[in-house]
Amino acid sequence: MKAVYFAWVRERIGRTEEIVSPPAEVVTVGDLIGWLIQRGEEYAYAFEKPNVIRAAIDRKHVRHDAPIAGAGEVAFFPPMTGG
Amino acid sequence: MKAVYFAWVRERIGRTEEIVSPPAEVVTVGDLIGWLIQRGEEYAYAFEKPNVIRAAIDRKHVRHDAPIAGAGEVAFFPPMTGG
Amino acid sequence: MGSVRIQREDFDAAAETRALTQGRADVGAIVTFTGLCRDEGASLSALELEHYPGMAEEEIGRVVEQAQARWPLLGVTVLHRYGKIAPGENIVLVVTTSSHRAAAFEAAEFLMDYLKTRAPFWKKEHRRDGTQGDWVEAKDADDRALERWGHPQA
Amino acid sequence: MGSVRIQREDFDAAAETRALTQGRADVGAIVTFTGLCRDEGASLSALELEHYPGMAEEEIGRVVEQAQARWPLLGVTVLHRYGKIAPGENIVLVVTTSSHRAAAFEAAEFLMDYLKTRAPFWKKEHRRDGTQGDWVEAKDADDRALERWGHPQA
Repeated sequence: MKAVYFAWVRERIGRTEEIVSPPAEVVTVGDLIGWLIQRGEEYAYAFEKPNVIRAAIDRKHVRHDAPIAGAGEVAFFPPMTGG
Repeated sequence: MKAVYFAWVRERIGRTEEIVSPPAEVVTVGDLIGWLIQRGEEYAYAFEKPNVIRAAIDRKHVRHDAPIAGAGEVAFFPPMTGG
Repeated sequence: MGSVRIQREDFDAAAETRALTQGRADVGAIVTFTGLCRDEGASLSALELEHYPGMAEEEIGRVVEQAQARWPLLGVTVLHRYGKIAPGENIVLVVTTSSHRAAAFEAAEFLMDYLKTRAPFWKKEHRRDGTQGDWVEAKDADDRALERWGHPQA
Repeated sequence: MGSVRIQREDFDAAAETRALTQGRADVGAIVTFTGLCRDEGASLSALELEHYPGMAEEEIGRVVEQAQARWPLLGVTVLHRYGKIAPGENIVLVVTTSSHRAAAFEAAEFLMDYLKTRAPFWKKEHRRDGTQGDWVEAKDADDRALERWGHPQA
């Protein structure tokens, strides 16, 4: 699946998107965050306060307990400041 | 003092304004309405439902119990429908 | 900083908005309300708006002062037309500006709620068949709309 | 009848309003909200708005649908800009039209409250001294503003 990052999540990770292939035990959005954190300091920094991070699956807001099975695109970003 | 009329109050009375000189016992706006009603059918028709009539003294909204002493201009009109 | 005009001519909401924002960087929110002449039954040729000259300006000015005392507004403009107004034409414009949206929204709603029930204007219908229509009746809903702002004066 | 556009270019509130009212006599009330880039401290050269292309349109579209289901609107337009925006420039426009003012006002406020917290946009400051500023932080007040509309989704 594709992971996409925005705003300071993007800046901290240092990329806008990437293809990720988490193992089967990564079931929810929250699991995926935990798995990404293992991949390196930049991820640990981006997700240092997981509660702050918002997520979307296939362009719809989801909570961290949402399952990622079947997701084409998972997005991570800070609280929104549009408007 | 000058009495001025608007909307259907004006239409029923048949004039836009007039000088009125009520006697001393006419103290309040409500008294003035009662005194005008005595003056003819057109006034009785205009003020047939006194509760509906709104009043202003010198261009400020007042209630029917407001005193008219010192008033330069007393206005009578239906509930407003601007905006 | 509050501008109130009572006029026969149409108005230009964009020009009024520009006048409140040009050359400044402290305005974060602009709310405009435009009220138009409606014709739902396809029977109306025009509304004729009668007003109380002098009092209309003064009373709206008092309502604008109340709004300014209540919300941190950077600017307020109220324009109200009188005379014959055809369906689809403008009747009233309220523009409020503020740093933040809540003040601009609330003040604009407050101004409209008070204008509806306190500004000395009256609407009479003119029908397409050439007959005079009725005077538009005041709505209870407009009186009730005031309740959320606390007690109206007088 | 709901129009949502995400664009780099500026917008023209008057033209958007005209598009919702021209040739019809059933619109009695137009509310517009314009959000602008502010610079209170005289230190900002621009805000840079990043967005999530695709999701921004879709999410705002979902919020517009909710507003249409909740209020008897005749038209809704939402425009949101991205890219670098200087102080005094426009960021967002919401236009709502209805027969009566309450629906137009409430729907516009609802749309702005939801846009603020659900539309995938993020603002970064650029300072006049050439340094990059901070990412603008989300406000608790914006989350609280949602409470009056009942539970937000998701």
